[in-house]
Amino acid sequence: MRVGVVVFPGTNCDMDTYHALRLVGHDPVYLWHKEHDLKNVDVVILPGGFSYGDYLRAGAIARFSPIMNEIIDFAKKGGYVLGICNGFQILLEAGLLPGAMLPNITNSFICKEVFLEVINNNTLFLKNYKVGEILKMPIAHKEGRYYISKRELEELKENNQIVLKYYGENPNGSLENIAGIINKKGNVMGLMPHPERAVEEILGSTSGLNLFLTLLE
Amino acid sequence: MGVFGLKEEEIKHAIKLLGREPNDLEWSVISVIWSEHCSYKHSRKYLKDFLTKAEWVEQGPGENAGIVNLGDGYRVVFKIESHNHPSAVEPFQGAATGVGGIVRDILAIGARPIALLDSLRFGPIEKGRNKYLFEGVVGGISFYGNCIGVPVVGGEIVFEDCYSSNPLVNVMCIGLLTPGQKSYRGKAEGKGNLLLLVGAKTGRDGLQGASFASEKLDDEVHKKRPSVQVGDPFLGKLLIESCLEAASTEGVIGIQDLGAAGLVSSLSESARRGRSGVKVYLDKVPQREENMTAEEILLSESQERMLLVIKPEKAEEIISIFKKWDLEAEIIGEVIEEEKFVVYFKGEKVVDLPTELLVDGSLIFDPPYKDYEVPNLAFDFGSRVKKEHVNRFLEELVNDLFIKEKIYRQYDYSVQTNTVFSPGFGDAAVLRIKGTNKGIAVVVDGNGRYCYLNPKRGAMYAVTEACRNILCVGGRPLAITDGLNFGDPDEAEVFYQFRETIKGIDLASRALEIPIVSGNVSFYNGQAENTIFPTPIIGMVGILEDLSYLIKPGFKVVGNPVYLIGD
Amino acid sequence: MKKWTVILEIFLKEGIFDPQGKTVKDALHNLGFKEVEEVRIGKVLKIDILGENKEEIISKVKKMSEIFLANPVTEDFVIRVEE
Amino acid sequence: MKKWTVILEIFLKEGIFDPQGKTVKDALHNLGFKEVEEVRIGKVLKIDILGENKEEIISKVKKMSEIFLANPVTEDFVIRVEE
Ligand SMILES: Nc1ncnc2c1ncn2[C@@H]1O[C@H](COP(=O)(O)OP(=O)(O)O)[C@@H](O)[C@H]1O
Repeated sequence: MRVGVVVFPGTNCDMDTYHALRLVGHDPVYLWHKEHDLKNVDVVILPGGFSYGDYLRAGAIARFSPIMNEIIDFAKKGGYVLGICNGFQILLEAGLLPGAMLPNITNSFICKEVFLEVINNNTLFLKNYKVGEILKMPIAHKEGRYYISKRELEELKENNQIVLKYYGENPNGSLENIAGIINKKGNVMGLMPHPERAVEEILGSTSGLNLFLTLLE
Repeated sequence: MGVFGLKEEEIKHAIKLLGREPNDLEWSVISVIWSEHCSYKHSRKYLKDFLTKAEWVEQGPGENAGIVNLGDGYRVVFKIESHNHPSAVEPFQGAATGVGGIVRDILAIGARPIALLDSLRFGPIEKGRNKYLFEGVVGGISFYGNCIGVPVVGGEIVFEDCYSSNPLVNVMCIGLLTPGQKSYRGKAEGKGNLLLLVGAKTGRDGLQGASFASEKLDDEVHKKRPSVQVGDPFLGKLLIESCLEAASTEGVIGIQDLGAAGLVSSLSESARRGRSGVKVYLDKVPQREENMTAEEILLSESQERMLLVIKPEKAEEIISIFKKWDLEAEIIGEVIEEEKFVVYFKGEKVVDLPTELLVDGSLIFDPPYKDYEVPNLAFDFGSRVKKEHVNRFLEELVNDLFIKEKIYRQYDYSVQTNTVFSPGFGDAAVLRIKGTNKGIAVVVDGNGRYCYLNPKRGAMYAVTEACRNILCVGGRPLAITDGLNFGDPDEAEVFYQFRETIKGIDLASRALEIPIVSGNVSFYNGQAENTIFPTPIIGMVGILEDLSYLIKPGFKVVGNPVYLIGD
Repeated sequence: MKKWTVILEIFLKEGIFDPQGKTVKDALHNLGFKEVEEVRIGKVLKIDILGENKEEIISKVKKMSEIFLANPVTEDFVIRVEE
Repeated sequence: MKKWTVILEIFLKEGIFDPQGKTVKDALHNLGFKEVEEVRIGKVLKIDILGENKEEIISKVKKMSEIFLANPVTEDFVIRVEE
């Protein structure tokens, strides 16, 4: 599959994501926020960082970038979209995923390795993981407390849209320990932890490898 | 504004050098660039004797940052910078803009910033404003560093009474040049080449920041400060990407960041380094506020601006890069042959000064110095250690570890995916160099208390400590950047501390053959009985030729022998 | 057209925990201001905007807030026009 | 004692650059709200506090702001008591 990595002004994990993709054998392309062309990719990744400085609210401004119109259409037609950290925040702001992010319960930026439990693997991105598998990945964010209204939370659960939960410690106060969710169709996924930072033994974890490997097929 | 902060003798000296009385605006220009912060008039004499060369040193002091060769075309670029005074007044923004400033120094070399380290000093956290200062500074570093995606991989912090009114915030930035990547100097040369100002618009912020940093902090400070600079990390990030893109083209002659004394120092220093002059039209400078005066535009310390000297035939191509990133990019003048700093405003020539006078003309001060009697600050190990001592000691140790973790949890240390040893892990941070087996080890170390007790030995100790930390992770030390923090140099005891510190660093650096490739001096940190301890901070970079020989801390296997090396 | 200044206050919805407000409240207690019962912290925007009349301005800012300035999932906002 | 709600708005002083406000203004322009001339972004605190009368409350909140909630070097604040 051909993978595109979106670059918004202020994105800072684009090169890391690109590096991780190359490492497992992809030949990814960058997608510039002002473009209207998705360059025929099969998967769009919105990487982490601070698009527009996270000014006002994380993801609030990037959500209106020209390329987001294309990405929204692409997702609605069933195209695969993955949002990591800031990318997840942008997907929430764009309404491609339900809910919203709040500032961490600690009221500060948090950088650390966390453990995650795979709750549901019924999406392209997680299909190489087993349900119940425990993963280790870094988080690095200030607004990662996932929030959703009670009614919508029920819906989320009914449709098995919660795919990753923090395991052990809940670092940021997310509702129900939620770390990653998918849309109803399963073609759009967002997660706060950084799988692209967990693809090499020397950096402490390879839990993220399978996510990028799956996309090779 | 005219003359400010200059001594009588400096005023006379300026008139003599120039052969005429400078006009008001010229006086302002001379005053800022002859401030301690820009001219190093109290320290230059002493710094010039440092060991600065080695086979592996590609560029030593005098430029925006030092460059050290790692082999196979990889080069590491680094420098330390202080932002003590701004952080005392507005800790969050002071620290944030400190990060922005040192990152732009690395960027001016044309290198991608790959890591930051911070060395912090505050008064005891439970007293007075210290907690507020501490939280503000850490918050500011986290705010700026995280946003621009440069990991803070290490640092140090000490709480001590003497830093209560005057915290120290020293930040070291490390950049990487990959094979084939050009390095740049902050120089303007080649008649007719263009001066391109890029980044943020120029506003009235931070006027006189350079002279501010060259004075004592007192209660008047709030009134004195016309306005504080606010960091814009989002713009800082765009500046990194756009400048690196521009640096990869064929049209760039020199790059210089705009820091203290804004356009005045970046333009005149670039011209001086290129043994050329510059002609500047202030009306061309993109301005954020209305009705700015020539002086305000020249002296503004608005953040997130860079100066590029470019070839005219490449101007369009280079400007289009900045436009792509939605940044301002205006040609504000050109390089001239005559070694002069010439400024036009509203059609009139308002400044016409020799660059030599501005950059190298200031008087050198070598004030008197005096040894002092050291009060007993040493811990009392004489009496036998009691159980409650042990408990207290353990409690303090835990608090110490806790506060450090509290700090680095707020820093994104894993972005850029190079951090092998993150904060809290090894004695030095270790970064891998993508595409190679190599790694670098980086550390900042300082011990003000030791330096107060014996400045020379304390400074030597700081160098050897940094060295040991690099060794502990399996690295070979390569070079040093030194951040020197002192009180008022006109106080004889402070100047004694300064001279002795320099001697100590020099001795250690020569004995260990670790050259000094960049650094920073910050004077006027407190005064009289509130003077800080002499606090040299040693930033050191080492190489790990093969990361498979990385040494992880901790005991590995039960039964392994334990050795103690050294005296 | 006239120039108006609109103040837009954005707070987290009631019932959503505001850690910043809690931290500030605790700090105020430590400083001796024990009379403080609760603190909620939000954002405030001062918007200078051109327009014919107050109604028009309010409806514009309301629109901006709904689609962009506030997040409907987590935030409530109040608009005030300064004269 | 009565319970009061005080609104405290804190903005960067005039003349100090507000990068966040500028970025949001640019975004509003891109969204078609060209009538917006300037945006400044600040903090707003909603403080529930016990006290006898309005003057006392205002002077308390003023004190908190001066010593802790606002930075006198960079920020201005406005206090409003909600009835
Ligand atoms: N203590 C020091 N040791 C070695 N070099 C120093 C020292 N202090 C300053 N320098 C060098 O002097 C030059 C000017 O320093 P500085 O004014 O801090 O840089 P900038 O112009 O980026 O603010 C730099 O090249 C710096 O590396």
